[in-house]
Amino acid sequence: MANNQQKGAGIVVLVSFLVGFIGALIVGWVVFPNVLYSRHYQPLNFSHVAHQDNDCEYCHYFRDDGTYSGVPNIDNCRECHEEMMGDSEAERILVEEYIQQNKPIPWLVYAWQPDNVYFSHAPHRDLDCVRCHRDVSQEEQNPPVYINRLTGYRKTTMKMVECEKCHAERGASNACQVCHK
Amino acid sequence: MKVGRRAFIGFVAGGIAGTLLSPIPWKLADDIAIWTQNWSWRPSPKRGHRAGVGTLCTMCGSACSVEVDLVDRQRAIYVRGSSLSPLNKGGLCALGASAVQFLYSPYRVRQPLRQTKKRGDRTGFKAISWKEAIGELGARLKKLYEEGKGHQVACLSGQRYTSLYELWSLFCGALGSSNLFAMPRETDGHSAVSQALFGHEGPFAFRLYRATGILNFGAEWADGWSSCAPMGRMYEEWVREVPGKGRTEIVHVSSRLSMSASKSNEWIPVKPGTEAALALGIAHVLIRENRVFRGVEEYEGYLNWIDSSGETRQGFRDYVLKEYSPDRVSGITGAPAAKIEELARWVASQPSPLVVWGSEGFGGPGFFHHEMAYVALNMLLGNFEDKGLCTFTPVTNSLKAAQGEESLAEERLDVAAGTSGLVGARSNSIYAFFEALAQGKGYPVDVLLVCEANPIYSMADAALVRDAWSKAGFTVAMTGFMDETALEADLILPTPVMLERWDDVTAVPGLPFALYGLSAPVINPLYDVKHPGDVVLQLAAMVGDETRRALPWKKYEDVLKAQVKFIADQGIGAVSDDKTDFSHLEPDKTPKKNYRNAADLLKKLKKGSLWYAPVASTSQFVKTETGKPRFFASVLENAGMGLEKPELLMPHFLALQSSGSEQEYPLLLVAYGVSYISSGYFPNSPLMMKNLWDFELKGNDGFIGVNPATAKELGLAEGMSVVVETPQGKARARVHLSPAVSPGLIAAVKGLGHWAYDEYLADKGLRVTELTEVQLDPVTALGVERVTRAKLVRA
Amino acid sequence: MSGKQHNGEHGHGKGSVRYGMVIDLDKCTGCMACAVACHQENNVSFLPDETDKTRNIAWMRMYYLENGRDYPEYRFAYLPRPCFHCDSPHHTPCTFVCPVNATQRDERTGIVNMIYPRCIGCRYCMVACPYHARCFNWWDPRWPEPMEEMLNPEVSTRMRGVIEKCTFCHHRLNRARDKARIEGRDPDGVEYTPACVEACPTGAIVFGNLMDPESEVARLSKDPRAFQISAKLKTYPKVYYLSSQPWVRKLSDKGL
Amino acid sequence: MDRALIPEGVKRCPFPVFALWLLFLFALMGWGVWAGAMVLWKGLNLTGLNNYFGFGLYITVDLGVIALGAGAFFSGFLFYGLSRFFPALKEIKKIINLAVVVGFVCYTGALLVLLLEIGQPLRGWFGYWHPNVHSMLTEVIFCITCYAIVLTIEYVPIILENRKLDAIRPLHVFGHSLHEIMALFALTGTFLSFFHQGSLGGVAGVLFARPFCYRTGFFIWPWTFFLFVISAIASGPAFTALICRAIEKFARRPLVDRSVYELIGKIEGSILAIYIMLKIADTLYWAMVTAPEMGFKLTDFYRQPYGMWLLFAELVVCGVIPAAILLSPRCRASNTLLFGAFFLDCTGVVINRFVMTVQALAVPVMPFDKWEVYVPTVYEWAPSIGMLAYGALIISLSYRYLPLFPRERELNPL
Repeated sequence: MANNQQKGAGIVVLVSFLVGFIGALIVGWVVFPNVLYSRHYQPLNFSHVAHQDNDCEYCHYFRDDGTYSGVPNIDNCRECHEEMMGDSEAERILVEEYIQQNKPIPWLVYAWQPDNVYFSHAPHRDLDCVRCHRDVSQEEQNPPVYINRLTGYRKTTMKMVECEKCHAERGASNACQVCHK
Repeated sequence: MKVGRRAFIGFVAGGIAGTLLSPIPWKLADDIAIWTQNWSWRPSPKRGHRAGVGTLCTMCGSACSVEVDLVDRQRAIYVRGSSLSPLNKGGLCALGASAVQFLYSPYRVRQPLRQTKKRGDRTGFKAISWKEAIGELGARLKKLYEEGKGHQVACLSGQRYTSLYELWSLFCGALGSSNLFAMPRETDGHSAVSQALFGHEGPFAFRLYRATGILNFGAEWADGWSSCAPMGRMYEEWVREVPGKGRTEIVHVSSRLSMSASKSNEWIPVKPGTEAALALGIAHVLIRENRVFRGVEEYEGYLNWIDSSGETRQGFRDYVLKEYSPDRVSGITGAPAAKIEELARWVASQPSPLVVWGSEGFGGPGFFHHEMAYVALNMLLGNFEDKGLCTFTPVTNSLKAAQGEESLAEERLDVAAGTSGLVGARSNSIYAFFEALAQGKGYPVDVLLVCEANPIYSMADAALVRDAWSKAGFTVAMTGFMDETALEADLILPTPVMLERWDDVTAVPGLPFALYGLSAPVINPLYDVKHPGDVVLQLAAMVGDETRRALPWKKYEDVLKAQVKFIADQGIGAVSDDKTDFSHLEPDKTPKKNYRNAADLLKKLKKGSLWYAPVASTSQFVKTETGKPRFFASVLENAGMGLEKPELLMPHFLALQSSGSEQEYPLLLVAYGVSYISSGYFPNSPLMMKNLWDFELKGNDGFIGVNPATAKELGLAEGMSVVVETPQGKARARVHLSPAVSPGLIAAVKGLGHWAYDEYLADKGLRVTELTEVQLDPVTALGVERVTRAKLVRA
Repeated sequence: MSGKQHNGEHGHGKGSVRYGMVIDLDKCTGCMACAVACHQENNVSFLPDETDKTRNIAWMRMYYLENGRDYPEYRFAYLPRPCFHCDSPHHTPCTFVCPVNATQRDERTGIVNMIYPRCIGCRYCMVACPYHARCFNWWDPRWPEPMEEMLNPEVSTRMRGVIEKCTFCHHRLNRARDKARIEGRDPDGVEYTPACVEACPTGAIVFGNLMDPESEVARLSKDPRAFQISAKLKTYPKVYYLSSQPWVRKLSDKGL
Repeated sequence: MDRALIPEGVKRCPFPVFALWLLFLFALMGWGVWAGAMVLWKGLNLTGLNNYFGFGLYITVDLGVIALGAGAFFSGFLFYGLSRFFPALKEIKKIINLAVVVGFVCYTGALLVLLLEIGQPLRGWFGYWHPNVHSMLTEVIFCITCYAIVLTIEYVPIILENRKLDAIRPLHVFGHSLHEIMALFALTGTFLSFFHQGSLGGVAGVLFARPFCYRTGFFIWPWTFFLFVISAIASGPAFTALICRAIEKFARRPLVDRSVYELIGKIEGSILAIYIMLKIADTLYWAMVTAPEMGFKLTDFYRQPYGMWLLFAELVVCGVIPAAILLSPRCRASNTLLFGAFFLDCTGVVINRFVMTVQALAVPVMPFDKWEVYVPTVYEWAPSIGMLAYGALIISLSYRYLPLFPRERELNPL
């Protein structure tokens, strides 16, 4: 009987261990990642598909001084959207709330990097864009942006180790100041 | 129970194991580290594209061209020198480099303020609209104008060689007031001397880049004299090993070892304020040894001359030979007689010698007779001949009072009050004006307008200034910053600061050629501010017909465009670029015109280029009857000055006449300036404060430099607290033992001890203007700051 | 005393890049423009009380040299001191000791860099550096409102508890390299100008590649007037000074 | 009240008295924790550290405490390692538990203080993640952590000997098994500790641009590496002995045989003598060769308050003299002299650590640089003192509740 009790107790302990274990795993692998990131949407939707008739370089271009336009500012948009070009809601917001008021659109950058990172597109211009960015060629609807509540990093923010690995492979310098400012 | 406890332990163990196998601890450790890398309270620079745009720096009048780095064409973050100006050739001074700090300074005035309580009460300022502000001020002026009391309006301008000053001049003239002053500057002293000796009124100019040997009487060229960056470039030229010319040798004469003295090839220490005597001693040796320029004998007054009364008077030659023997001069200055002779011979041996002088190391104008001595020495060297190194600076200005109309203006207050000098209203004698105002002489001043200057803080003899200020009826400060003068104003009209506004330069005193520069805004004003020029134009529109006629422009911008058009219409001169070298400018070499029309010129000037004209030969300027310079001041003769003491017409040395007794005040205090501390309208930027030496400021304590020997006598040690006392006032300071000051002298740096602005500036260091004495020159009534009698008492 | 070290010794191959600086103390008039420009450019923070030089942050710091004589023989000079980006073999004093590799010398440029987000603030590097080139952020940096507007986005601001120091404006190097790349030039050894150099009105500071025999710095670093500070420590500074004054040169190292 | 927890067969002071003592210690610790928390919250600007004195009291205390904590590893080495060959060393067993506790206290305390010392404690783990193999500090971080873990492992079986805990079967087995392999840990500890004592010496010795501390050396290790090791060995057991003596005084009862003190005295005397000879040789070589090569004269290094007196105190007063005392059997016979010598010995090592940390930074290197003086603030004193209080607490608790001293029962028949 004592033995049975023993056994029973053992099973109880085992079960509660498993409950704790699996519970913690669920919290850790499912709950935590969802809690850690907040979800945001772009101020207005930008359909890359709708802009396929322009070159990418129309908005994402190098300046003569070697810098890159990145996400373009509204002067770029204004070139076509001085007046509304359709009657979608996004278009209205774009024209009325930003272009006409000359307000920059607060795009959320997916590849956001912290202040201390220096990233320049110039040395990377021979790489495919999709090596680091999502492929937007078929994109109608901007995906939501997930932002780490603690660090401000996006879920899509590339971590240092990626940069280092690629640099190492290509023999590019991994000296600190190459990527940090 | 037991099972329960075990189960609990099992559960906890499972939880721990699970957690360890989940990302939580690891991701969190990493994320927390990342969090520390991006703390939200850590200022994060706004992102954007950085690119430069050219303009002209107008923090001082030196016409340095700069490039401003803007982020996304909105935020100014950095200013660098640009090589479009051949003056600074890409160099920049600490003040210019701080431009954006002033732009974004917390102590900027953001809207018009009206003092609603007692004048000077910081809590009394109330924000009002521009309409109210201009309305009130305009109404006052209109009333005075209409009552014919326009002369009771006085105006003190921080700018001088700019269109804004000319605008004030037109405005005051139209209003009927002669009470327009600029802040004191060294060149103030030049006008009377040049008028007296050359018949031309204007700042002296030097062809510094041509000199092979420079005899320097207290012009602290490495400490901010003339201008910081252009002088830096000049120094670079001087020390460059140029094949034909070698390096320029510099001999520095002064009583305190300044940076300029340290950098010169030789330093001749003299007793404070005796530089002019040394100059005359050298003149003596040159004449005695017959080492002077031949043609000087043709100059009136070199040899004996006949005065207006027909009497023969001793000429400069004999006067100097008689009075300024090396031995006597050695007695005055403390420099050995042999050294004086050696210097004279050295000067004479130079292919291109030049004598320059400054305000004897203390800033501001000098004594009339002393300046005459330096000019005379240059004359002896032939420097005022056409091939010589001295000439005058032309001013480029098209804003004149409408022709044919007589000025209706009343006499200036100091003239009216009798505090002015022999040359009367010819002189920018602001101290004489303040004296009259303080003493309530002449007529009352109803409105006192201060435009972008900070007299309350930066003028010496601060007590006098405060006294006069209290007498003014209604004080208006047009200023970008909440400075000491603004604190004392009844009405504060906020002005834009450098990168937000239009400005120009009509002349750079000291440069031997005409020059015009323009500074256009590169960003929108941050606050609800108005350009003083626009304010003046608006006031002019309000006040009356005269003012409307005299100031017909809508915007200050139009005024500058008119200036540019005026230049373009003349069609001479050229615009500088990064190849231009001003040292190649010669009277005979006309630069090739390289702008198409006014619009093109404007475009080029806006980028920071300078318009310049060829060097004017000296003889063009000389307007005496003989067409030659002269050695005596006929002005004074006319004013009856030379009657009792004939030498008063001649260059001569004036011994120190300080107030206070030598017994009570055994020491002499000198307030000196340095290049890295700003003592004018602009305070020190926070990043300039970073660079102060430990012997200038420590915590909030200021310092007084004392020669170690003097200190030993007084029982003072490094760092000790003392009270510095002069007849003017008292101040606490700590002792710094400095062999740079001569025994018996004590020295304090200018530009510290503000009480306005913010915590980064206020109450730091010694406010030396509370201590310094100003002497009014008998001829020009200019306030001359030399040494002040003082004593040190251990605190 | 005159630096002979940048002739391809220390294992830096010839033709490689070693950025360095020569500061002419004869020319320096102490106007401090270099320091202001540097700190402006590099978002160096300031305190209400900047007079405690043992606590404030300065990348380009001025030292006051005196000849030790009495009036009137007394003379003084200013010495601007950036980080010397020491070129001692293998390591600089500071990079040698950083436990987390937060400061390293980039052997392709010779720049001693500093990566703030990695620094744990142990201050060992500060202790190691005999030149006081390194400053610790004793406080949270703060700019009075609205001065944050003037921050340079090309340089990240530091946080409390980390070390910072002169970087030879390496962000400008990065920009220059990018420009070179876009223009199809070789980014290595590209010329660029740090803020201090740019600002100096007397041209007292010269900057460039010490390994490029054509460069002005290389020439000047071999000038008879050239010396390094505390050369006996074998730190091999890449910042050389020039002076024609024997007393200044004597102050350059102990035991001279 | 806590009778049940006190080991059998020994006497302890009444609980209220003990509680008062605890209260006092808690107060000190509270003060230290408050100061530490302030430092973490407000930043290191609260301390007396500055850009000249990047290291100060924290590091001095850390270095000192770790040197004195070396008693743990060295006693362990003597007992587990050498006593096999020199049976005389078996004596050490009588004090080995205390040595472990003291070591544990010193190391964990040092780790806590180290956490305050760095500007970014939340990034502290970068030391393991991005280690710079050249940095002595990296070695220190690794070894201290490892050795703290080892000490914890060594301490656990001692804790498990508590009556109550020992009664729990699994714990008993666990404790016993740990005991079995203690030699392994002791020797690992020896190795680790040896290494990082050296590394701590290296911390100063590798500063090749700091003439005061730079030393030439052997292969990649500067002489300070070895000197620190030896000085730690020369003082650690002495410190343990002092603590033991202090407990005896407090408890008013003998806890170990005097022979143990004698033995420690003999060992420490010999090692201290060797150390002092080496240290003097090192000082001479440094003063006559190393420093002059860097342009420095010996007198360049000493200016008040960091005068030559420090050198004299360190080498003679706290070096030669205690070594002489400890080497003389007659002196060793006197308690006053024996423990006095122990005390001087420990003081000397702490002075050495202080000098290598603080004075090293006071000496200007650039000829035109200034001497500075360092004054720690209360924010440094409090955590340091709190840390000592923490040590006292652990030791008090251990003494009260654990059978630290195997001989206690014999020496104090109830």
